[in-house]
Amino acid sequence: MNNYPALIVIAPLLAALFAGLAVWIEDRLSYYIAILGLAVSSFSALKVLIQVIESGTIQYKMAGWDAPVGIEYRIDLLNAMVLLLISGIALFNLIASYKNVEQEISDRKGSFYTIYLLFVTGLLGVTATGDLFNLYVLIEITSLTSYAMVALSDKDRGPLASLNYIFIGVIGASFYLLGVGYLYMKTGSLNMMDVADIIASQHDSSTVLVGFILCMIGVWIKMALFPMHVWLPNAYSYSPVAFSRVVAPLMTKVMVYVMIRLMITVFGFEYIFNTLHLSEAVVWLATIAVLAGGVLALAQDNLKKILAYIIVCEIGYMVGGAWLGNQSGMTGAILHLLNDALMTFALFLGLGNMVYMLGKVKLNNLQGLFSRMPWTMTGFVVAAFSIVGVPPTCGFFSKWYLISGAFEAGAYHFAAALIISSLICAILFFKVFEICFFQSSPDLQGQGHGHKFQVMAEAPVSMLIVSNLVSFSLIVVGVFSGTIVKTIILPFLQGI
Amino acid sequence: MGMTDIIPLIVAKYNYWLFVVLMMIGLYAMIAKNNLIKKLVGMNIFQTAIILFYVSIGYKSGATLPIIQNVHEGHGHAAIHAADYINPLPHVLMLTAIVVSVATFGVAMALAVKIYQRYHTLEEDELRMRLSEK
Amino acid sequence: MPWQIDMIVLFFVILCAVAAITVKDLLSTAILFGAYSFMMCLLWAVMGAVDVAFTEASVGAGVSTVFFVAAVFRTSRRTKD
Amino acid sequence: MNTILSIKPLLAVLVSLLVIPVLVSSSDRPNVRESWIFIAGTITLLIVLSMLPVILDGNQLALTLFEIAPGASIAFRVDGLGMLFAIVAASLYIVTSIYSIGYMRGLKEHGQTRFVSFFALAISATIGAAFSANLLTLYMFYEILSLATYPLVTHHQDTKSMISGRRYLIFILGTSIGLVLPAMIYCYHVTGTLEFSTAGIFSDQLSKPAATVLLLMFVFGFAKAGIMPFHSWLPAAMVAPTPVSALLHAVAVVKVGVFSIIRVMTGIFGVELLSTYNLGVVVMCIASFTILVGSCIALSQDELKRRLAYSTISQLSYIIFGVALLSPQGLLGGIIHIVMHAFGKITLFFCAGAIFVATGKKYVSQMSGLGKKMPFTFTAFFIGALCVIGLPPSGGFYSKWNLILGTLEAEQSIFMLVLLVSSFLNAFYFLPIVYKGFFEKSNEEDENMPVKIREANLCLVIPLIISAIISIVLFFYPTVFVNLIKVGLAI
Amino acid sequence: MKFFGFVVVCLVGGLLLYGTADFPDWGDPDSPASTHLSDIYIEHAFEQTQVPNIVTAILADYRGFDTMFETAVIFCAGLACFLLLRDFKERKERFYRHVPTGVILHVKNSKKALRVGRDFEHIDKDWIPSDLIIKTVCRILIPFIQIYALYVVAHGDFSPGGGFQGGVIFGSSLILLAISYDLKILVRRIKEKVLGICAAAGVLVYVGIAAICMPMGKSFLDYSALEMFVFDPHHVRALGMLGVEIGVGIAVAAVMAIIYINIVSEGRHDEGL
Repeated sequence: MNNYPALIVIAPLLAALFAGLAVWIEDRLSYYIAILGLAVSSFSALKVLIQVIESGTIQYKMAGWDAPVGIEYRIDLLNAMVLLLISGIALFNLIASYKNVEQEISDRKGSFYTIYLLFVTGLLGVTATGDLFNLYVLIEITSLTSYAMVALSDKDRGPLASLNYIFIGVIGASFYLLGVGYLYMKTGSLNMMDVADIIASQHDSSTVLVGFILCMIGVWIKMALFPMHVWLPNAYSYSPVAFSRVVAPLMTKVMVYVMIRLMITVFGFEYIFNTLHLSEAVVWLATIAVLAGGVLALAQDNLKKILAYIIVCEIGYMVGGAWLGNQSGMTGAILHLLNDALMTFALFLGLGNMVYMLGKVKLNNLQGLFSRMPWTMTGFVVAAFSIVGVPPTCGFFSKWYLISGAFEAGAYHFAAALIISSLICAILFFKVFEICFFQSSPDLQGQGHGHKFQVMAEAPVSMLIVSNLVSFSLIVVGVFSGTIVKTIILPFLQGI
Repeated sequence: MGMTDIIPLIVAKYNYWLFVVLMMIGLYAMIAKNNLIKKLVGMNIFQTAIILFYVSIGYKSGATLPIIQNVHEGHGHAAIHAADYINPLPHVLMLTAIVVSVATFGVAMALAVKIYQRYHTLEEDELRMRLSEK
Repeated sequence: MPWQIDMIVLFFVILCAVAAITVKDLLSTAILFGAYSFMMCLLWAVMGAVDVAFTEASVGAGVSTVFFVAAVFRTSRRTKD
Repeated sequence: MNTILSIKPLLAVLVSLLVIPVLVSSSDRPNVRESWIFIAGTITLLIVLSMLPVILDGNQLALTLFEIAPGASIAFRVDGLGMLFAIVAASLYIVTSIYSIGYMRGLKEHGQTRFVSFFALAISATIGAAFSANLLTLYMFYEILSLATYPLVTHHQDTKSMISGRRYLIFILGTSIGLVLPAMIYCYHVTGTLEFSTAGIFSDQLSKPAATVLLLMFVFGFAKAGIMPFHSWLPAAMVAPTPVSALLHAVAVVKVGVFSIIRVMTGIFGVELLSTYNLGVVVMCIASFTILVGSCIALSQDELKRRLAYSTISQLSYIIFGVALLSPQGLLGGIIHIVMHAFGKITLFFCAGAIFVATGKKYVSQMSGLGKKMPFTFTAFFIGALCVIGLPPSGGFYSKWNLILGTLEAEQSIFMLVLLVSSFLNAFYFLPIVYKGFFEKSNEEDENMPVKIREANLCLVIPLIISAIISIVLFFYPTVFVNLIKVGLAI
Repeated sequence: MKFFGFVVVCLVGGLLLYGTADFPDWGDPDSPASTHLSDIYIEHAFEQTQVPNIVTAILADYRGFDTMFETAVIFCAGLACFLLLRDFKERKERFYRHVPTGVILHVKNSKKALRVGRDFEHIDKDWIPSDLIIKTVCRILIPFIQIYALYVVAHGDFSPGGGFQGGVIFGSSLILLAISYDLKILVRRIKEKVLGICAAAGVLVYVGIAAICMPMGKSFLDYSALEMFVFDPHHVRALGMLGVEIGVGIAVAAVMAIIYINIVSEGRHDEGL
């Protein structure tokens, strides 16, 4: 019996529980348990990905019951890739976070790791599952853990941000649940494949239509698509940095995955693009999201907030790409899901190092950063260029697919928005870089060679290694994006 | 459509309509109310409305509780007819949903207490004022 | 099942819901909220969802209300709306 | 014509890339660091030269690294044009690195390691752009070059350089992302390929208006070429240390822009398509405008480096002008002007830098009488000026001669006028400097100069002498480059 | 905001109502929801799992995977309340009552709690519970409530109820103790550590039982793998379900108490309702 699919999700869950027990013995123990759990999970995810590439979709029956009756894990190329992405990012972040956690949440480390693992479990479960309701439960796990994390920061207005996050999050999840209810009403089933089979003959039903719209709105709220984004910037910038580093790259991306999954597996292209005529409207919405995210980011003066709004902008990319209704667009959306997770992760890793050394990351705290933290900035710059879309970093290549998808679909406004947002991101990051490069901070200066120079005050090595490794991976993923498309995304899209 | 047609229509659908009404009340409270705790109440009403919806889906006229009756010790129970029992699946789902909602509610209450500790108010406009003062 | 009973209970449910969000005293809201949950639980019992009703009775009408009262105890009863 | 699989182009790109970690690690031993630069430059040049015979035989070297999408890959291909550009870049890299050692040490600049590292990165990108097999790869190196030169341009880290840097980025990144990227993706969308080929990649998918818009997007999008109105970053970028201005703004950066436009015109559109739609004239008008206006503005500049910058702007358009003639002579003249102008202009920049290091003077009006104190420098300046004006016995004459022949061949004799007028203007803004240097008396000489002015140190003088000599040699032996162009364009 | 809320609510309501147009009638026995999966469960649940309460059978077996995460959600909520509110600093302001006379002492800014002799007791600042009737009634009631909770857990297979409901009832009995006496009694009887461990351990019981099935050669949560551990292999699924229900019960009871204690004492675990 091949238990790897279950192990991907169960390992972090078990680790969370043991870590929860270990809190009462020794906080440090829970850290090692967490590392172990995520390592097992990543390993299983890798195994599963290899298996899926070699021999096709894996179905794993929970409790041994066949699909529509019981819950099944259905792992195809798309979620195998996303699973590996999630578990890998979670693992690396945990390695990099030890010091951050010591600094920020020293008195409740154990509980932090428990919550962290539960969050990752939720994300992995959302990605692996083939059951609509199971998806809801796991979304709630991720949400609940993030509510707790956002509220954790004592000094700021975290609790209020968290409570607002709860309100919006609950509305989102409830909409999704309602949508599932509407579908259940017409199908009597909750398994994605089964539902897809049944609604194939009910394309004209208004109930299915409303179910679809509700599911989409729910997912959009959860992923912070533009008009529904208000919770995200506060929520992400108030949570402890060790957590925002994992929630920012993953949470929204997993929701994008859910959207793509619903579109592809449950409703089908036929229904979405030929029966409904919503795609043009949604692409417009995405266009607005891209532009609005960028413009709002320009108005911020805190690096954390800037990055949060960039996420809002990137969400527009993926939603738009997925709704263009052609293969290039969908390829771009999926590739961008992968790339954006990595880019955002790299950016937030850099941010974490800065927070660790500087405490605050308001823009005028960043003076002289290139001399103070050259290694951190190296990683950060590469990630920023990737967001801007400079080849050969990966951000360029997904943008490539997205724009050519937009041309193919005749959605020139979307292509224009993508390009404008690239420019906005460039302005944004160079605004930051100028402060880091041209201004020198009043403290931490030394004298020598007749010039004043900044004393180097770099983050701990464990954090630097991870952040530079991830940034380097952006280039690697970038140049191999052709391979990724050829072995994972295209076979997946052709298989449906 | 005469009177005679309307009554069966109402009987057939009123439960769903009222769930919509209930949901609208909850959603309205969540968006428009000023007090955070009131918003939480709205949230709970919203969630229970959804549960009501699911339970309504599961209802089957002429059927009884989804607990198999006439179970004798040992063997030879009577054949089970699906039409005799109410659809159990939505109940299961809603048990989970209730649990989720109470969990969220607990966390939200904890947050409300924490917010009150810091700002000594739970009114949104006053909170906004406090924040802008800083 | 007689739908008339169902309808009467539903009416009370909605009444409680509206009352709970309009009353200007949070402790009253708590109690009305408990009543709402209990009515809801009745409704579900009528529809044959005994497990759900049982849970709602213990959670909604019970523990949630207690949490509510506890939170009001630690915050304030006053509300503007 | 054979295409040979070879790893050499990759190596040529990688050498100066891989030397960066070495440079960083030896940052506290300047001598070691600088010898590494020299070694890397020599190896790069040797690798480039080792490919020369094969190319001259009419073959091509190719290497595909990564396939991004069908028809779009990251790949190298060495043909005549690329070879020509790579030789210029690699040989001037060595000269400039010697020069920059002298310059940076002479002025005791800070952050020298950062400077040389990004310099190496810029060279790597330039070579990469020269060897690109398709538009995607070219675009990639173009962008890397833009970003790598930003810290060089803003090397002084003061407010002035910040503002110039901002302008530099807005123009360079703004146009490349805003114009080239969509145009490139549109090409890919229409044709499914981006490989350069002499016949062009479009068969008949493009209507004339579409082709015009697309071509203009490319011509303006590669703003490094300094076509007006996207030129103003170039004078602004003159705040950089002189070696940067010299190498980057005479050779690497601006020439990459021009080279990209040439590639697009000859490799993507193809000469045939352009002449069918008569698009050459459009580009020629734009180029002529830039030539004349650039020269006029140069006349009015007092700061030597800015005058050189505007001169560069107008000279770059010569190249584009030549290519836009679409006739064999015009192409030849235009492209070989890359070489001639590179050597001429770098000589001028070197001289400007040497004068600044030795005397601290930046303005033309201050230079009276310096020629007697710094004879080598001013002689070199004179040769460089001849080369840029296009007078014998310097390489510049060869390219201008061919350009004029090209206008006749293309039956565009009106445009010949542009060339002639511009040459006069060139002479007007360069020769007075030489005259001042040698024949005017310095008015402040006796009382205000406590330190005696003499030639700058050897590290500065030797490179400028070398480049001046090469400018003259090219007048007599342009054959290699001519052959490369003929091989590259099959004319 | 009110207007905006009204518009949004109307839009959503309209959308939902539009969707209901195509609904099958309420209670229609032939609707898809009541025929497709429902029939499979009703007809086969008992024979496959030996549990007459179909809801329990689905909850703990067919869709036991959901329930496992549901328990994790509860655990998470408990942990979240602990993380958010728990405050290890002690209150500086305290009240003591002299038992014989009823005089109340108000101590400000005390670093440590006074050592209380036989005559004094530490009382709450905001809440002074001293109603004899309530105390007595609750004292009698609480054990029965707890036994009932155990019954609900154990009888989940046959009648409405199960681990979750039983756990909530047990948790409420603890809360009742705190309300009728005072919080200090509850905190003293059941230590925070015990509650914390119970919450994690309860979920762990569930996940553990489920996970053991994997090395036994079946898939996750497949109780039939546990045959060798139970006396009655015929009822192995029912017993497995009982096991996980017990786990759920423990976790839920502990979490309810944790949430209550933390909210009511603002995380200080000393005084409260």
